Amino acid sequence: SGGGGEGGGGGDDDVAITMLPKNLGNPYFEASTAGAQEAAGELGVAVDEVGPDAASPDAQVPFINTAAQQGVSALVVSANDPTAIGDALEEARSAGTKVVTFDSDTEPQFRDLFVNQASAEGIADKQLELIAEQIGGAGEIAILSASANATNQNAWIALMEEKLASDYPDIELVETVYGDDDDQTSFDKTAALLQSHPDLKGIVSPTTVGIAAAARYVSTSEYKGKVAVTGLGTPNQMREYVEDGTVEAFALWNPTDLGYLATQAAAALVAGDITGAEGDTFEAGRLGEYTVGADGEVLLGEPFVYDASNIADFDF
Amino acid sequence: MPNAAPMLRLEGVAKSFGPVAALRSGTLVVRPGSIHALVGENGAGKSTLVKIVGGVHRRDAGVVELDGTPVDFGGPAEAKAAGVAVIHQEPASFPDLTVTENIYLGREPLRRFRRIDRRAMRDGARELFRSLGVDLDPDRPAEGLSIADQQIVEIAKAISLDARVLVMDEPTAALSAVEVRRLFTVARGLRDAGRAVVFISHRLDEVADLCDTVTVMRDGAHVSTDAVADVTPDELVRRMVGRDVAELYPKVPSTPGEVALRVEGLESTGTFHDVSFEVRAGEIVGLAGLVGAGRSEIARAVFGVDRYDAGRVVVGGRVLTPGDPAAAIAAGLALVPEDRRLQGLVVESSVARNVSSVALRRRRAVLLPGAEAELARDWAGRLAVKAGALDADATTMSGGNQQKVVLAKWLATHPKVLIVDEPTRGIDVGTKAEVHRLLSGLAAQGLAVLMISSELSEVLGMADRVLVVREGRIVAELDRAAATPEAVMRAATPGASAVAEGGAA
Amino acid sequence: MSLLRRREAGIALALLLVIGVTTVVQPGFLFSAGGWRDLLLTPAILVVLAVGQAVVVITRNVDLSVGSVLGLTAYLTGRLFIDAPDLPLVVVALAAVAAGTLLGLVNGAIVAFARVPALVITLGTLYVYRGVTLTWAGSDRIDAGDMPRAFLRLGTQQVLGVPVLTIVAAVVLAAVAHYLHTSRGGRQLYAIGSDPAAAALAGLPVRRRLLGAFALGGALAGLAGVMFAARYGTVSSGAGTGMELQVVGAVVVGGVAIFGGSGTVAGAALGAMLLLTINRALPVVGIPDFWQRAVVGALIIGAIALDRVLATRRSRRLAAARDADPPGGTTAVGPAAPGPDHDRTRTEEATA
Amino acid sequence: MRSHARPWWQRALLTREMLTVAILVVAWVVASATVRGFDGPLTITYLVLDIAPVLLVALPMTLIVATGEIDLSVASVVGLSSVTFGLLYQAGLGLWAALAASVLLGAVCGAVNGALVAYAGLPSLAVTIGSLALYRGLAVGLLGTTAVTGFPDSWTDGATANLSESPWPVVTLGLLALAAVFAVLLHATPFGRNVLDIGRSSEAARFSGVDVRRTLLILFVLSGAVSALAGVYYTLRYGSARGDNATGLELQVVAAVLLGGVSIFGGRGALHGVVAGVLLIGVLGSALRLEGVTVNVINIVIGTALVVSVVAPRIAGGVRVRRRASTSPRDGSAVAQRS
Ligand SMILES: Nc1ncnc2c1ncn2[C@@H]1O[C@H](COP(=O)(O)OP(=O)(O)OP(=O)(O)O)[C@@H](O)[C@H]1O
Ligand SMILES: Nc1ncnc2c1ncn2[C@@H]1O[C@H](COP(=O)(O)OP(=O)(O)OP(=O)(O)O)[C@@H](O)[C@H]1O
Ligand SMILES: [Mg+2]
Ligand SMILES: [Mg+2]
Repeated sequence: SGGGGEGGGGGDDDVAITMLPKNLGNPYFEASTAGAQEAAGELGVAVDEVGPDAASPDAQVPFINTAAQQGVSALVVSANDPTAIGDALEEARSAGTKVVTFDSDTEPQFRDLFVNQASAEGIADKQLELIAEQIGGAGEIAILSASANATNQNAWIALMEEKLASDYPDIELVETVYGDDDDQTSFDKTAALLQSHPDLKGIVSPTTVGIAAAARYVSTSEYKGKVAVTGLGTPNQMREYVEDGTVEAFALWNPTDLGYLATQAAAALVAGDITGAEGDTFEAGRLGEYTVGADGEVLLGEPFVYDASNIADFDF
Repeated sequence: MPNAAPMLRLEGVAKSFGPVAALRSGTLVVRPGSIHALVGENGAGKSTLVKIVGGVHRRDAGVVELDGTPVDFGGPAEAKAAGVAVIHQEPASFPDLTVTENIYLGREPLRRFRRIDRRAMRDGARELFRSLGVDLDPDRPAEGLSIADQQIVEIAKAISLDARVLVMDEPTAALSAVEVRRLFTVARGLRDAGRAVVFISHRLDEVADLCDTVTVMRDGAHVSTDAVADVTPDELVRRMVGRDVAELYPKVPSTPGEVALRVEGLESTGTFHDVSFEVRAGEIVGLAGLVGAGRSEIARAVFGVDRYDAGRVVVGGRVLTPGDPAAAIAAGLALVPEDRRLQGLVVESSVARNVSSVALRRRRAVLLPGAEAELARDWAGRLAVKAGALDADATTMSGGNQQKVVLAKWLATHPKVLIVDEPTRGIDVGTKAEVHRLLSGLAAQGLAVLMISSELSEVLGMADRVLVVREGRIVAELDRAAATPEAVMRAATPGASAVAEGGAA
Repeated sequence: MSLLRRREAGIALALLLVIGVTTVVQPGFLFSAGGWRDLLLTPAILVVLAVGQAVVVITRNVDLSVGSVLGLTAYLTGRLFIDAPDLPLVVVALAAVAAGTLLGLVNGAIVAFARVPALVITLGTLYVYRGVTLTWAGSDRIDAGDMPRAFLRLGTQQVLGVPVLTIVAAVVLAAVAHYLHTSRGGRQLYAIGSDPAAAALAGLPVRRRLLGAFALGGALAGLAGVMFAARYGTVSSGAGTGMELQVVGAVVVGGVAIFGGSGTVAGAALGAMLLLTINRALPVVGIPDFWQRAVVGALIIGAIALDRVLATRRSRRLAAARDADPPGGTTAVGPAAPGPDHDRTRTEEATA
Repeated sequence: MRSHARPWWQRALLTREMLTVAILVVAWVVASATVRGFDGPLTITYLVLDIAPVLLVALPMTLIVATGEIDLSVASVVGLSSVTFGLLYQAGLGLWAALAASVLLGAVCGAVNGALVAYAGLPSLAVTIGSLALYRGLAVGLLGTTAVTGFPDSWTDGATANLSESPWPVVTLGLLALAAVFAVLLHATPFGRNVLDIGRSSEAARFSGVDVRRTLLILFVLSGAVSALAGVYYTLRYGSARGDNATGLELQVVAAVLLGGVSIFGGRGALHGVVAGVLLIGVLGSALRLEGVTVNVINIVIGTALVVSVVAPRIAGGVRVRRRASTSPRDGSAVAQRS
């Protein structure tokens, strides 16, 4: 696609936005990019998706550099590392590019705006609620996360650990393992978890790849129905397991909306409607008006719970 | 029989490798029931001709006929299928396979469902070895076979093909006398069965002994073909070399100086024991013995490429650190090893780099362009090395020239002591004489030379003193006068019967 | 041979040891339906890959593109289920295997005909095949829902307590092992790996054999792709990334000489099982997640070192044998040796 | 006797290395002409910053491959040194102290590989696949989920700042210097000659008094040390020390080295070719990204380039192929040994 080239052509008259997810081949980001395209259509701006095949910061940097070279109007990025891509982002900004992070943030000074899918607390609480009710409020649980350095996952896990200590005395978090957002690794880690903790009651996986792999393993093992699996997942990936009863319920915001909102925000920045300062407000198409919160955060909303009753209504 | 229709006929066959014209016009007519000798200097093109017959190379021009029908083999397999068996100059066995598998590879006897019939295969191998009169374990891997044994396996393989035409490229180079005789018996058997046999060797005595017809090649072209009875060996040599060979052993008597190399009680379990000797400046000391006696191992240990368990080596008063060739070289020691293609040269490197590889690299911290060529031109000149250019790969040279490059490489280091192991193995008479003249010349200039050779006549012809090695021990020291063939062989061979048999031979 | 067998016995022993120790720590590792199943099931895919890789390595080559081939064929499998829902499972599987064979043939053809090192070529095709998958799949991925239940069930189904995939792997192993040991072609693969130049000189159909080896490797990678889809139920464009090193590691641990000519597919299979079983055992015995790779690495090195020790012993034994009762070459030398020397002297005097 | 079979210009230009150089030049020209934004100053800056680690590691790798060996553990050493550097910084060490310590550790990692390959005589491909896992395991083990960040700008500037107003990053100087050192080492010193000889016939080298084992050990130590240096650069450039830094770099490096015309069998190779190979990969990547081409196509292009760069000369010099093939079996095998 020569889209980038066109973008490079005139960052001034027609607005070009580059969408840079953690990595390609991830349905979650496929959905968010779809949202971005939707917004782009409405706003009449060009959106290009680029990205590495592996979710590592050093692989992300060249794409940021390229965006800077092309002088695109805005860069919408989900950070693989809070600091590692910082310099690259700063350079892009000094070249006049607006930077919006979504889904996974960098340190605030590196971007203009962070479009947050849901407050970290909200996400942590929701997942604990789900697992608690699924295992009857007591027993051993484990966490299957993404990569060991994933900013948002680590933030949520930290919060969950606090909450567990304070509000769920009977639930014990026995281990946290990392599936690197890779199907196979996550799958094998799940097997290992169940192997090494025979009394495990539930698995929380705050990442769409992880929860699907965990559900897949449990659904085909004798743990099905005995070990609860929940966390953050996309309906299409989880439908199978919700229908066969492996998974009772899981949470997620709508990634399409997230991409949509991020793009709207980026456009607003480019248009100069907002600067990213606290209190700025902007009109985000079908999602209505949003207000920029403390250190440049825009909050999409609370996570949404999917279960057998409603999963049929979604397709992403 | 000699006037029967030819079984194998080559006419004006040519083959070039890039710039090198290996074979200009090879002509060879071999009749059934005949053993046909093919002789020529190193680089005359013998092996190339053989490789064309064997389907290894494709000819550029000329005709090859088998039983009167023209053939053009696309590969060794086709040649085999057509009934041509070739024993190549370099034995090529598969170290990881057993001796038996090596012999029958690709032609294994099969049972039902095309499964290999291992028993039949093993029995076949046993039978072959019996006919060759050697006892090799058919089930042992080829790994670690001595050169001689590898050659035996090659021969067994060729015979098992039961081919109409059998070509042997210097099969006897590494064989012991007994094996040579058994091989000859087999060859005669094939001849009497009406097969055609081609035999390549630098040993004219063997040619006289075995063959009925002899073809001489020079510079890639056919020179002459006669009945062996009709030509004298020296006539053959004259045709091979194209000129009269100077005195083969131009030994200039020299007056030994002080001790240059002293070896004291060298010991290496399983290979050699309590080896002690001296070599003085200006003298040539011969190390005689049967193949496999351990002479090369002694040489390698002295030079430091092999470690030894006890004893010490002293060069020019300096005791050498064991297993450290660099130290040996620094002390003024040089070794021209047994296998020039594998040990003597980096054949993929240019003549210039090979010649300068030791001398220059020890002296310079930085190598400026041209420095190597300079040194190489000097020495290549002195030794009359024939090569296209100084930056030509050593691969493209014939055996003799490669050996000269090895010598140049070591002489360039101005050694005090020079050890040469089989300096003329597989080298033609002409080059041989040059090498000998060179060695005695160097000795006359005060170089201490230790010469290992399996050619008794060479040792006797060149050495001031002869040390005889038997089963890894020095069993005799004979000065030039006392060193008669009988005396040396008596010392070299276990069992007194040796001499009697030897005389009979 | 006997020594090679001992080599495999060594790995098998190590495997049993690992299982034993882990089971003591955590009985469920072996004595639970799931434990038993995973013990057999987890290595199945890597075993199939290792068998294919072993055949290639035995010919003194290597195929680094297997991970990418697996990814491509796994995705193809899923795609077929989506785009041609009424194709029978067998056809889909065969299609994937065929695709794998084709990709293997491409490697083989370049290596055999252009006479270029396999390491370079397959490193190149590693990138190319992966790129093709990424282009084709984009962000799209195959979810469990997209594949027929019957197919997914194969991923975990058991017959008499043995998982289907394990049976598949076992059959593959047996077939290839039998071919290598008892057929002419099989022995020629060893010969080619043992000394390629000599193989050419001996007139072996080197090119055909190499093509065959790479094709087989590709076919098995394709089969592994199908197994991958069935087992993991989700296929993204990144499936099988980085697997090549794991496979080569398994083969090496299994005692297949990286320089070709020796080793058995059984060894390679055992190597694969050992690696993955250790992987699963480490967390059970309480090695924290992060340190596990380090242990695996140390294990690989250890295995190679062991190989070396055994190999050295072997050649020492052979050398000893040669000296003890020197065979053909060196035996009968004694009595008659003077013969030719006399003759030779005569000739050369004549020449003078 | 003539010292050369061909005139100097043929020897200089008709080489495998020059093929890569030529492709690089063409790629650069075409890109500048057709790709929007490629001729901008940023291109150079980013190009240098991106290829720096690959180039660094490629330098010693060239010599190792030239001996017929290979070191696949380099990327893991980069990761491990990045982690060590980070931890030492946390521990309060100064820049140079931390750097020295990391490089030293890298040298030790290399020494372990070297000892196993040279003195235990194990195949380097297998050994370094093992140590690849081992060193990476240590790296992630040491840091776990955390990443060390917040290095002072005075440190990071060294890795990212430009030379005054020029588009050239400071590191360019270091890269040039190091490249020059390795070029001299390989092409103009006895050590370099010995390295090539070992690649062609280590047996013959040994008989010429070359200490093959020591040479190999030195090379692996160099490889480890330079990889560690790359690790430090990596850490400072991204301002973040992580266990998974530079994962997969080893294949990029090997690809670049082979693209640069070094024979995987050993015995042949030149540094200018390798530098060109590294640059070529960098230029292709940056040009294609500017064109909005996604990573998958970039992979395809680089992979194809690698294959073609090896196959093309073979087909061109078919004569040479046949000649090499027909040299004596013993040598043939000696060469093929290292395939
Ligand atoms: N593969 C090759 N490439 C280039 N030149 C070659 C090749 N093989 C042989 N030659 C050259 O062809 C000529 C003939 O070589 P050939 O081996 O046939 O000689 P020969 O008669 O067998 O010598 P020798 O008695 O030493 O075996 C030599 O000059 C050699 O350098
Ligand atoms: N190819 C080989 N590989 C390993 N060992 C060998 C080989 N050939 C011979 N040997 C062993 O090495 C010892 C000495 O053999 P070698 O041939 O070096 O003796 P030699 O006196 O040098 O004979 P020559 O120099 O005439 O070949 C013997 O024990 C022999 O069995
Ligand atoms: Mg010859
Ligand atoms: Mg010898």
